[in-house]
Amino acid sequence: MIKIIDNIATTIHENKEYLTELDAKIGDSDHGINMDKGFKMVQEKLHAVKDKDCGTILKTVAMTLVSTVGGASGPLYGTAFLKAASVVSDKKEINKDDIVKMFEEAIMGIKMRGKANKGDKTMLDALIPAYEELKKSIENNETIIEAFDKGQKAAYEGVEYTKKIAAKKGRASYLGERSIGHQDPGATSSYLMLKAIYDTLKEAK
Amino acid sequence: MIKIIDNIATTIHENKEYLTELDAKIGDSDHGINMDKGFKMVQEKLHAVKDKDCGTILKTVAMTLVSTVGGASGPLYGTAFLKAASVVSDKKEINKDDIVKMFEEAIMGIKMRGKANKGDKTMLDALIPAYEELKKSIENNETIIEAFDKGQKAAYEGVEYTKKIAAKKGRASYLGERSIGHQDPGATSSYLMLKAIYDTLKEAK
Amino acid sequence: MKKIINNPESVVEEMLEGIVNAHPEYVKRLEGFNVLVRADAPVKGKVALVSGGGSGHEPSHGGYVGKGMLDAAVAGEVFTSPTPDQVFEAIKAVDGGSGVLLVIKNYTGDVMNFEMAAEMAEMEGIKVDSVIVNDDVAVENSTYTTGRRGIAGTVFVHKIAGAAADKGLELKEVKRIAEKVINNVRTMGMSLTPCTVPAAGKPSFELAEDEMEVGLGIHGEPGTHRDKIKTADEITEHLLEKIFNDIEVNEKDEVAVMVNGLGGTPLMELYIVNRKVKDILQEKGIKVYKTFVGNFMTSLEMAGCSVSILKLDDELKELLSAKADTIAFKQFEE
Amino acid sequence: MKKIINNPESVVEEMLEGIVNAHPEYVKRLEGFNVLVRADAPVKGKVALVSGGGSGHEPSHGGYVGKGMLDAAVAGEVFTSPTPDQVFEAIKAVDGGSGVLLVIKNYTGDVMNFEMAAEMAEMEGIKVDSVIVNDDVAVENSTYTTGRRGIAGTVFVHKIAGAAADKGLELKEVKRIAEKVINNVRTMGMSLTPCTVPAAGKPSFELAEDEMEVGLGIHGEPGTHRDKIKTADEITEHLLEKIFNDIEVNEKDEVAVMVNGLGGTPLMELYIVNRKVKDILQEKGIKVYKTFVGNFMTSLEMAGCSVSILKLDDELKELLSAKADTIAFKQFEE
Ligand SMILES: Nc1ncnc2c1ncn2[C@@H]1O[C@H](COP(=O)(O)OP(=O)(O)O)[C@@H](O)[C@H]1O
Ligand SMILES: Nc1ncnc2c1ncn2[C@@H]1O[C@H](COP(=O)(O)OP(=O)(O)O)[C@@H](O)[C@H]1O
Ligand SMILES: [Mg+2]
Ligand SMILES: [Mg+2]
Ligand SMILES: [Mg+2]
Ligand SMILES: [Mg+2]
Repeated sequence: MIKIIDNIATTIHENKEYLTELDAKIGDSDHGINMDKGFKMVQEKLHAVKDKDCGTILKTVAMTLVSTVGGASGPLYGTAFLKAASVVSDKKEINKDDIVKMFEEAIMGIKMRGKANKGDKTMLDALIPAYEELKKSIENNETIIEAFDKGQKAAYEGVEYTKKIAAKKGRASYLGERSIGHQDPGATSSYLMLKAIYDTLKEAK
Repeated sequence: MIKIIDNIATTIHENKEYLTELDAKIGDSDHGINMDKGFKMVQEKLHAVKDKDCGTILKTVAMTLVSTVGGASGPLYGTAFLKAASVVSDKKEINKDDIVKMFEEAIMGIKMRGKANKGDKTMLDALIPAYEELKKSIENNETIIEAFDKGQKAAYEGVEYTKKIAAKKGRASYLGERSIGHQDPGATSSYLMLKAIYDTLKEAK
Repeated sequence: MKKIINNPESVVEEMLEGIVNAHPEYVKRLEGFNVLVRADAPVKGKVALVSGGGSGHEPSHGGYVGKGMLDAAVAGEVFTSPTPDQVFEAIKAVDGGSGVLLVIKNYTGDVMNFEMAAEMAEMEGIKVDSVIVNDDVAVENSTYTTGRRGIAGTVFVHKIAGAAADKGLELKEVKRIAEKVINNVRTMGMSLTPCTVPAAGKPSFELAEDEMEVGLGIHGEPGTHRDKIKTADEITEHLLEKIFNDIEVNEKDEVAVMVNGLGGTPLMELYIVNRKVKDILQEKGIKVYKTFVGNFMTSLEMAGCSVSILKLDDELKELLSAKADTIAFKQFEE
Repeated sequence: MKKIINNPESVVEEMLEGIVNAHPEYVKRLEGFNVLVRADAPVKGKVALVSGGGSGHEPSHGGYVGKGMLDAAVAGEVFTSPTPDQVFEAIKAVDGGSGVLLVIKNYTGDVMNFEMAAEMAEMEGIKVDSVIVNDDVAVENSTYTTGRRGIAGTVFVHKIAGAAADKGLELKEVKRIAEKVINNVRTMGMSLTPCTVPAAGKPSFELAEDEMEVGLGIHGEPGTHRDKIKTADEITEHLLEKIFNDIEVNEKDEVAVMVNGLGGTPLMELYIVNRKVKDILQEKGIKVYKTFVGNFMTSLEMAGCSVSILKLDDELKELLSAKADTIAFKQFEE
């Protein structure tokens, strides 16, 4: 768990400029900066909770993101991690069903918080397809690694799809039709996180 | 009387740009503009009082200058004309002694109002030498035309002298030593007025 | 970038110190947080008002902390929403037992961060509710988008809801009144120059010497269009036209007017705009109950202005006229 | 020139109309004159205060007309002294039988025009006296020159002499108190940008992107020197150093502070300056009794600030704290 989060943080850091450039096109050019600030702080805080249960660890991630990232993505990712944490409070081990449930709760949290839906050109356009593929894979009794592989691939497709649509939520929505042709930064960071989880699991095997 | 004032107004109008340029060097580039605005209004008002006594005419000039010229020169010239007016209130004719007295009162008025003295680089550096020459000339029983000729010549010398000294009063005084080398706009307008009086008298002869 | 600052990274911190130094009789700072609260907070039994958002809009919102307006203002980084933990601290510090109303400007980030704070507070048993101000008619409103932005009209919400809370009304009532203000206020702005976020170091956009940007947000977001500079009268006509396309104000209706400077525009120009506002309203037979002219909701040093029109009824009139004693908005009772 | 105006020739006229439209409860205009007087003028039995000068310094001076400050403000053209007839009308309109005090900023034109007006009023039997404010330490004071200019410190004179008049003191006393303020207030300013007089159409001077002008007057007069832009802390240190070179303020003394914006500088920066002012005063053991931060005496859209320090005694403290209710300066009694 600690390893996964650490790798997510590293991935975000490596893509700081990239995410910021994407945000410059249709937002206020701070997405990479904000996310990196948040996950750097997460890395610092992980140490203190590394022996705790998964719920505590995820809650720490959530609260750290919430209080450092700011903007739209801070509360959104914060809420996602917080909701995921609630599924595994007090647990030291996570099973397949937990994963599906965590994912589901996280997405519901983002929807509840941001009042957005699929097709609004947000992180949900990466996360929802990823969740659907992952769930299907697990229901078909595939391994967790297989499930995350399918998930991250679907997220990638989702990111590509955001180029084709106009933003209906967030700062990019002021641009309306002019946002078409640009890839959504939040969807991109979501994809990068899923990819980091998949890479970590695969490596650990 | 009316003719003299009318000619002063015309002279000022013809030198509007010149006076403003002088003021640009050491002031706020409005002396010609302000004086012209004032004397234009004087010309308009002269009509209504043209059959009145000299006191009334001069008082009209004074009040008009005061309420239209503004800045430093408005109250100074206004006061000068007002003081001169007080010497000839109710009079329709002006004699030689009146002229000396009017001049004296005008200068005292300017000194009282502006608290400046000879050598401060102001209009007084033209007016005081002019007054002294004019008075001497009249005491020597020369004609009024001769007296004004000597007066305007002394004023011209005074203007030249202002180039050599630093300003101690008015807006130019903020420049201190840096005002040396420039000719004082107020001294220049004073000279131009005296010249206009002399020219009018000479022509009328 | 020409600014009187020490370090672009510390402008918010140093500004907050400067505010507390200047006005200890009005505000104190929550140690460790970018939160200004009333010097006498919490006020027992009174509904508390909390607002805030990105910095750079001064005197919004810290300048409105005091009697009859806000109980706390939360300051984010320049043009960046504050995080929920900051807002949460503000809520805890000012709750006087009768609940807290959050006044949020409608930006995705602000809304979400404030709402998270509200949830945190509710988990601790504090009664919290919120209203979202969206007065900017430059942005089209639709339930399928983020909707209109919150700009200068927010100050009317602070004033009137603040007066309602000061009168001792309960949270539900204060919220009802705040929403009435929001439903009845519209704003439209324009600018002559961009502004520079200190940390960015360069202007948010560029405008030619003879151009103006119309309908822009208070963070230098692009406006509805760019145009040649017009006369003050023409500009004012356009701003009011957009407002009256969006809200019906009829003959004999009474309104409050706010002519707001964006930070770099002299009062002289704002008054010249107000002259025309009054003329247009008079022509339409609309009565001006009260007029506010000044820098209320700024965008750093941006030159430009906005005009807000608030439609009034007797309740709003009474509350708008009530006493207020804050750093930047003072009003004697009438 | 980027301005929200209609016609450079009519800015003062249109601004005055805009002010009267906005604040009829505070001011009325003398028909045919560029004079704003208290809505309830003349106040019987009270010494009346009249100030004014060139326009372009808003909210000075019209913004200070009201209870506890000025009875009338006379507005000249931009940066040009008003003529005596205008001032004379103001005096006549506000005299309540107890005499009138003129508060004049020390510029040759202002002094002479106001003094002529005083003489006209005296000829009509009105008791008139005057004080001349000269707080700008950038200019050297000497009896052989025009002396220091009057700048932001003037607002303290309005406030304190206004309170004295409001208390019912007689003309001689009000004048004594106004002179006490003048003797104890010093100001020093700096700017980052020039300003443009509408009728001139171009900036009064030019400054490079990395330069500032130090010690300049409020009409864009050249300052004491030009320098590379420094940090806010360094700028503040320099301004205070100049002030304390000119006036002795000792440990335990109490002062009032005014951090004044010149029109185009955001409040954020003024508060950053105030933070350092407070630090320096604290180091010196000087007690800050009251701080004012905002745009009080501006130069159109000039970016920059001035700092004023007023040394207080018990009498000045009491009057400074007294109630004031004007357009731009409101204060509740403490
Ligand atoms: N209402 C919303 N629901 C879900 N995601 C959103 C919403 N609004 C914005 N986002 C996501 O947040 C991203 C922008 O994040 P960020 O740049 O950090 O915040 P901000 O726009 O406040 O600067 C967008 O690319 C989008 O994916
Ligand atoms: N105290 C003074 N006494 C006499 N003359 C003065 C004084 N101050 C200024 N002047 C004269 O006024 C002239 C400037 O007039 P003007 O440009 O109209 O006024 P301002 O300086 O207010 O713009 C100067 O050139 C000088 O001759
Ligand atoms: Mg962003
Ligand atoms: Mg952002
Ligand atoms: Mg001049
Ligand atoms: Mg002048």
